[in-house]
Amino acid sequence: MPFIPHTDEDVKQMLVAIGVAEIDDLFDEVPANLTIDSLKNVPTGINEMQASVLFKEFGSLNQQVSCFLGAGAYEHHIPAAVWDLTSRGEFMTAYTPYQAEASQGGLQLIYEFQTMMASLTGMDISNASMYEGATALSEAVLMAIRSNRRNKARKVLLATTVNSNYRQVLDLIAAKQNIQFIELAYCQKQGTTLLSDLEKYQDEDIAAVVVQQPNFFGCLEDVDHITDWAHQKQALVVASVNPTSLALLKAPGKWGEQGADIVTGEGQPLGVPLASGGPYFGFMCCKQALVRQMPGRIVGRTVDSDGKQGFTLTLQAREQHIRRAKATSNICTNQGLLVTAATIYMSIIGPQGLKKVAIQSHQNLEYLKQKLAALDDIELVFNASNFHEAVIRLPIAAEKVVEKMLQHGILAGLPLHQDYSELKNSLLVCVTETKTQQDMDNYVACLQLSLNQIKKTSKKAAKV
Amino acid sequence: MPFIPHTDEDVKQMLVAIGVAEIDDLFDEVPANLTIDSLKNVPTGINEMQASVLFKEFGSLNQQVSCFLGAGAYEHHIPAAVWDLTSRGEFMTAYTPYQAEASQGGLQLIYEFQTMMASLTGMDISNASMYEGATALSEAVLMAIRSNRRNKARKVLLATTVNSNYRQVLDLIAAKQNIQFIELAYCQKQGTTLLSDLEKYQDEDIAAVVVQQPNFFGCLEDVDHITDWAHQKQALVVASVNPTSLALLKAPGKWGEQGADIVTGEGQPLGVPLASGGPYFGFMCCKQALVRQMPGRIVGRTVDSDGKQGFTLTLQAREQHIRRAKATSNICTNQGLLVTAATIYMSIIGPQGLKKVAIQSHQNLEYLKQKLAALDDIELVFNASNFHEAVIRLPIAAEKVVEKMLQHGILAGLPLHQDYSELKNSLLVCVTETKTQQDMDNYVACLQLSLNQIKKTSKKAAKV
Amino acid sequence: MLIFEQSKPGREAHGQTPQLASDEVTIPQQFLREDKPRLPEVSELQAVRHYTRLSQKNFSIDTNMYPLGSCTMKYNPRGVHRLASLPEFLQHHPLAPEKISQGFLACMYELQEILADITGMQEVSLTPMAGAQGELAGVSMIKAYHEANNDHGRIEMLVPDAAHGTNPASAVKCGYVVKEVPTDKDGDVDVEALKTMLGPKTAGIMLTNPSTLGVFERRIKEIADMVHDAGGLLYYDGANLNAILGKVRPGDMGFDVMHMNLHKTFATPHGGGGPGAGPVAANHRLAKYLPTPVVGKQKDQYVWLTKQERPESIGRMSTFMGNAGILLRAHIYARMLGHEGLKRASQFATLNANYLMHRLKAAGFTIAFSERRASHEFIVTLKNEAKEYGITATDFAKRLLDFGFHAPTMYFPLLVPECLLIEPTETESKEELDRFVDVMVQILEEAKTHPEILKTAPHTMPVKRLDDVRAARELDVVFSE
Amino acid sequence: MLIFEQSKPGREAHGQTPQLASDEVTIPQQFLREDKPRLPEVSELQAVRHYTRLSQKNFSIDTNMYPLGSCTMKYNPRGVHRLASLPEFLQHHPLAPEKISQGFLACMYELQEILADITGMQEVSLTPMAGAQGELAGVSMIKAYHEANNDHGRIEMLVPDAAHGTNPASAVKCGYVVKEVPTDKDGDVDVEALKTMLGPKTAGIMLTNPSTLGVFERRIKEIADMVHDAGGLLYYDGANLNAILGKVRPGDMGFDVMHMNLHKTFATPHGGGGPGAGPVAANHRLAKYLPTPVVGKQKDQYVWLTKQERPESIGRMSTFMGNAGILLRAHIYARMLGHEGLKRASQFATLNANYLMHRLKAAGFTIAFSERRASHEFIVTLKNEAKEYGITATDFAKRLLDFGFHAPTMYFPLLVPECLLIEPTETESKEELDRFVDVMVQILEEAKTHPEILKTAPHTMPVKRLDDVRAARELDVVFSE
Ligand SMILES: Cc1ncc(COP(=O)(O)O)c(C=O)c1O
Ligand SMILES: Cc1ncc(COP(=O)(O)O)c(C=O)c1O
Repeated sequence: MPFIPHTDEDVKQMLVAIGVAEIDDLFDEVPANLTIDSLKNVPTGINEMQASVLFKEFGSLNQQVSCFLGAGAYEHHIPAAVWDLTSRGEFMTAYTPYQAEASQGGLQLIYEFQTMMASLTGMDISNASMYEGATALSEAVLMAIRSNRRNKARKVLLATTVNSNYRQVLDLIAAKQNIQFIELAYCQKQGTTLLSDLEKYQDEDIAAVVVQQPNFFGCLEDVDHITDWAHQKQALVVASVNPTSLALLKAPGKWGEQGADIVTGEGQPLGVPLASGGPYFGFMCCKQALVRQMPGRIVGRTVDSDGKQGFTLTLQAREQHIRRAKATSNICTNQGLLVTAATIYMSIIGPQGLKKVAIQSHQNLEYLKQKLAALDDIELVFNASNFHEAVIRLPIAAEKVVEKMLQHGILAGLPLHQDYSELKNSLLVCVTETKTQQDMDNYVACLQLSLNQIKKTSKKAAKV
Repeated sequence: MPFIPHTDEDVKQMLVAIGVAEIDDLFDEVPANLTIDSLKNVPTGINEMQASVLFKEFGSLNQQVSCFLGAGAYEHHIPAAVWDLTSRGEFMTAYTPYQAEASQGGLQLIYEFQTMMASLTGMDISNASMYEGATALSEAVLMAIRSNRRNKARKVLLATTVNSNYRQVLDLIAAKQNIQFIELAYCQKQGTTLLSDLEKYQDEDIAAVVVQQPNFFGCLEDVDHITDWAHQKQALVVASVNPTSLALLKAPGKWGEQGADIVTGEGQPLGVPLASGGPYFGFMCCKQALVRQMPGRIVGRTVDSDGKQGFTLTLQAREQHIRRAKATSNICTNQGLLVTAATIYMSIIGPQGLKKVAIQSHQNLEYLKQKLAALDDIELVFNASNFHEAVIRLPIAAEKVVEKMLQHGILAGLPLHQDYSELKNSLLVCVTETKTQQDMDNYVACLQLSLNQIKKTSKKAAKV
Repeated sequence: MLIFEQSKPGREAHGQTPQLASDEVTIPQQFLREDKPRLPEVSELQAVRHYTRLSQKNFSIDTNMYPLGSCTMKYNPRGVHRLASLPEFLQHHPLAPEKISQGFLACMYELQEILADITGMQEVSLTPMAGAQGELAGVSMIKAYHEANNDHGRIEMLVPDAAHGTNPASAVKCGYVVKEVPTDKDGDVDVEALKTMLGPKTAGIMLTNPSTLGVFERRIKEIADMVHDAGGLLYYDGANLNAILGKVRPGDMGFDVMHMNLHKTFATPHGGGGPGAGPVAANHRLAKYLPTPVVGKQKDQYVWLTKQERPESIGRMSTFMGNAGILLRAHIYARMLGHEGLKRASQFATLNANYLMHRLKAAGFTIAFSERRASHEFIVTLKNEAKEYGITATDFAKRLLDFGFHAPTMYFPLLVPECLLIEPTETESKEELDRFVDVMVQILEEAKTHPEILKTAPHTMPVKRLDDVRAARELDVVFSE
Repeated sequence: MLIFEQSKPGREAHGQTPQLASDEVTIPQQFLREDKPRLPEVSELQAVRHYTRLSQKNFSIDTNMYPLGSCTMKYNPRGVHRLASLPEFLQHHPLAPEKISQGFLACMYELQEILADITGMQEVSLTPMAGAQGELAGVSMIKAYHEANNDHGRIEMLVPDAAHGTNPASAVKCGYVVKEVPTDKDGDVDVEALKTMLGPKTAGIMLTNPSTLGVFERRIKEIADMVHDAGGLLYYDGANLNAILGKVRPGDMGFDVMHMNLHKTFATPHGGGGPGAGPVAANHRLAKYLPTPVVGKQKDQYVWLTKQERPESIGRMSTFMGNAGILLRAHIYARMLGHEGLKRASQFATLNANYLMHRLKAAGFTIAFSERRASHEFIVTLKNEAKEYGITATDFAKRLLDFGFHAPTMYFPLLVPECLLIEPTETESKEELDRFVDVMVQILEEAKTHPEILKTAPHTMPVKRLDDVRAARELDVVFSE
């Protein structure tokens, strides 16, 4: 009974108070033919000491590597204070702040978070988080469709330069709602959305345009142009952005003449570890006019009965627990703890700090690109400006190279041809501020070595 | 300026307020010929990210092994909650609780600690910690000498079965006070203090007798006999004990007719990690009559001006900050945070739990002893009862075996001949509750293998 | 004080930010930001102090009992958190090749197996990130099933009136029309009414069992047969799984698909609002539609199974595999408790709920379905007190805060007036339950003699009762000076 | 409520305790315990809740400014704590062979080098576990030196009247007779008086510089020469090292041996009373007497040097090498700050102190040595206020708590009446200092108009002012029912 505090004496007294002979009597309303004796495929319990041994063993089966893989999850330095504070029991083991008076810490923190995210994205409003980047984008598309009063179309233009996993999630969620996605092609040279492709849809009714900045290839889209194009068509602009990049890149609120309408993204780069894929958090910001269509929780500042400042969940009439079938979304539990971490991260890193992180990441990529481009067998696939990710073309299948590089303790990047069949032998490589020049030089040297080794083996194989 | 919050503007304003032109002017009372320009042997600063890389590298130079070494520092399971709570800022970054009203958390915790330690040792009083086991014992000897009213001798009988590092510390600290230690021999068969040796001193004036239980060899001393012998001579009994063992072994307060007088020990087994040797904490308990001779801080329960229960440091007139040259000790900063950890550890483990830890450790040792004794080349050196440590004799130098065992990832124990020249080829082996049967079987198998390997190499060497 | 009010231009926590050789970037001006975002400019100490102090203004499991019905706020073992935070897990990239991810994959595979056993289902997908997303997955699977059968007329999803709000919202998100099924006087589904609602339009029904009314649906088998006979499928909302672990399984009750809330039943910390994890489990009818990725085992290697290997899957619900770290925590928790511990958790959760219900009843409170066994939770209705003393469930709830108890769930389920849904969980001690009863009795006394104490409660929190109306009317959701 | 009051016989946190196959032991009865020790019998959750709540009743650097003179309560970087807690350090046995301890030994060696540079000394031993043990080491070394010179008549240790209590206590612990040296009106050592005290009995002098009066001893070189000429040695109490890092070094001032308080200057957390670390450094005269173990370097390997290699050492001061983890933290901190950061720390500590001193002076407070520069700390004396309004330094200090400031050090040094020794440290912001001044001014106003507010302070802590006299008279230091 690891966590059960009852003594035998307690149990006796409680059963007497209830008036039953044994605990199992309390289950007498469950039809007897449905009950089971015990679980068959769950092992016997172990104590924390045994669990430590066991899970350290599990852990040791995950090889630790030097990570040059991004593709939606980025390795950044996280100040120790971030998770020391986030893991405090009062943050970590609190419930959703429905009881505002007993949750002022968490609520104020979310209010601060909303302020930071709104400013970072250049928008008026932020909610208190979505599950993660892809679902945030899906919700944004649903929201755009709901809130576009001028345009009742259910067609959405979707750049193929949006993370392909995001596009799969869009498919699942948005398709149920009868929304049609039209994919926008990208320029094979630039690696960015073909602006000429947009013109094809000039005469169609389009509810929204979805764009990612930097895009999946790490390239910078001409978001000003896309935004203005969409707006002249009464379409809303739905953005998916990397929050770190926003310290350096133009805020979506400033895109084009009027700015993007709904801005979402994966919050993970803001203080959340890679953690095998989660928990991360999605963020969502929008213009003031759209606030009542916003899904998810929102915290507002108000006063208590003494007139003192306080914080509380607000506009709850948008949410499922109040509006049920008519809610703006079904989301309930969100990613509160990650918001806590991100808020503390942003507070410690600060605006200059985040800009430095962005610049360092970018400079590192430029350095690595140069070094890679200098190798005989390697070329850069696109020539747009990059943030901290870029695509290189290898002389052979990227999977093989990635596998070889693991032997040098390096996770070299993401092979792209699965998601983009035209991008044969291509590898998406990422570098953030965590890498030193030495790390990058080592990457380049190991890549050269790996290519040579693979060539040699395949030559040998050819001979046999 | 990693941790300095000042902006340039702040500095300007502050200098104006002070009325100097620059910060260095504030050092104008320091004779110019004494100042230096900069430190020469301190590297340039690095940020936390760089420090993480650097210190992980340092860490990787410490090989991680399966630890069968004790000898004063013991590996035990520590519930995660212990250090999660202990590391909370409010415990970790608080100062000594001189401002009692702003330190009720820490003070109550120490009061609870004192209660637990007093009960565990069977004594009336506990202080709030000493530096660690050896210094606690030194202070206890000084205290015994100070407080023995009936006997003004400065001779102390000291069992040679006391940890030899403890004896070295006693030498340093107690020798300055003109105290003479007389070492008591131990029985080569039993591994415990030769009771017959005591009789030699029947006619000498002895202030105190110092005994360790379990002793350095892990053997159980006849503490009842020693205690009664000392008391009939008006000597005080000063004990050094392992706190885990006390859940199983007789409390020092119950030794002989009257119990030990001052009980000390290394608190590390109570929730403190091995940590390369520290910080640990020493504990010290005594009989009520001796409380005013106790060194270190003591917390008392009292009431506030509303009559409400509260806690505060008490009997401070014993301490250096009040009594200066006449204080019971010079100790000031003690080991508060480790006391926090130990208190939480004892609360979570509980009395039955600690007893189980002790029993499991003991049972494990018995299992290992059996297995080892069954090997051809190995014998148990002593035949007294052991707690969780025992001495084995190897066919060759213990250092060689320890070195070989490292190759199997096992830290095999402590070679004893340095501290006990008569114990050639002997190894002090420890096992606690953290080891499974499989771990112990592996130890035995590797030991056999190591011995064989060494034999083979030395035979080869002999041939050449 | 807000963190922004401690901000000063130019201040920076230099120990945390990169030291740049230059701030040159090769990105053209048109892409660059001009203004400085409004992030705080504070020192590391200022941030640490601010957020440490903020944290102290929260209730939490680590500080307070949370008798929050339908939420299962039990102890979140620190050891579980510690082990899930091992660097080998934390620093692992989700797209790392399987070869170097065997540790994580093995844990996920084992968790799938454990959850399948607990639910009595055939297969599990771990990817949904909370209960609501699990519902979305499950209902999407039901939709996929009917579509595969070319059964396009099934456009209705039945949901009891007592259901959680996410149920109808999720059904709508999948394009269904929601029909509310009434509850009978004993708290069971009104089977007669249900009969009349079933038909060729019925896609399925979403049920919670034990229900959110705190009672076990006794005629569940009969209901399952009725729905299946009508061509519909049954969705099980697993929020209340903590009531029945190792005792009775949704699969055996006749459900086709379900979610679990690992952040409830498996004690992962609720984090002040999340994250959770809402794995979805399905029987033979629906298993092939489970969302991807799923973890498979091929010889000795664990592998990712995606749409390629599972072409009928409804697809992907998040960029990677959901809230991986929460899944890991649930796995560790399940291994620590083991089959016997899981069963015992439900036994003691049920014991605590029934004990509390009996004591409160004896103390004069009105229990909503007092002739029924409580599951792991039960409902107190204050409708009489509301009438007699002019106080509300809110007043009662707020007053509880003053005694260090988090309020129970209030005004849910909607069909019981002035209700408090109380779930003590198995990790609260008898003493704590007894203290809760004492406090409830004291508040009841106050309601009779000094109702204004309740109406103006709480009195000991960092703020007094907050003006929610103003918050919505004068919307202030982003700080500006 | 005490943890014991939550205890119940038979309760156990089973997740934490071994599962025994049997409870058999082979130990004879005479050695065994019969009674159950009074440890709490609580659940893991009860313990977590109890100690979480207790922690919230503490002031700490992470929650409050601590202007605690002579204590250097600055920010304790979380990153340092994290890195020192790497498993490779935490799980390492202190007696592990050198071969597998190179990481730890390398850190310790580097720290020795860094501290030698900072102090201007020849060699460093890290083993003392706090300032007081450093003093014991240093004074023992002085004793060893005289003994080696057969200079047995030197039985007196000179200590200024302003010195910290540990100084005389440590000297006595080494068998010395303590003589108090008076302070002159400017806060310097009374050099004329000192002259008369020096002689063939003089073993040495213990000085703090800047002194505990918050001023730099300007005639230090002269004093050093005088003492050396008399055959004595100089001990430097390094508690105030945070005032002079990278600016002036004790070795250069003429000191022979000294300790540092790493838990002050090097920002290791004070832990509610410890642990600390008090490394001792010595010049050519005394280096060989340094306590063991010391870390040496032989070729590329780091090795332990013990009494075998350093036969003249005063010997061992603890079982292993002191508070290893604190030493490690200090090393990480030193590496993070670097030479420039260490220097800057002292510059800004000094800036903050002088700014605060000037502002308080301008606000009407009496500064003890107001014509002097403040070092990193300074003294306010409330003797006038005490006379005029009948309040004490204690009253003032207790009232500060109500405003969220920890009280400054009070009644130390003893020679300044009703004194508050104030040390803001470099990690407090100007805003926080300004707020401190505002609060001091407000309290001064209260002292004039409503002195009873001060006399009954604090008003907002978990308890009101505590009865210390009763605590000592009716001694209750162990709980019993
Ligand atoms: C009965 C019930 N169903 C569904 C949910 C939704 O789960 P989640 O919050 O994990 O999305 C909840 C959550 O409180 C619930 O209580
Ligand atoms: C001036 C001075 N000397 C010595 C000490 C003693 O140091 P420790 O507490 O580390 O033993 C202190 C501690 O406060 C001090 O302020």
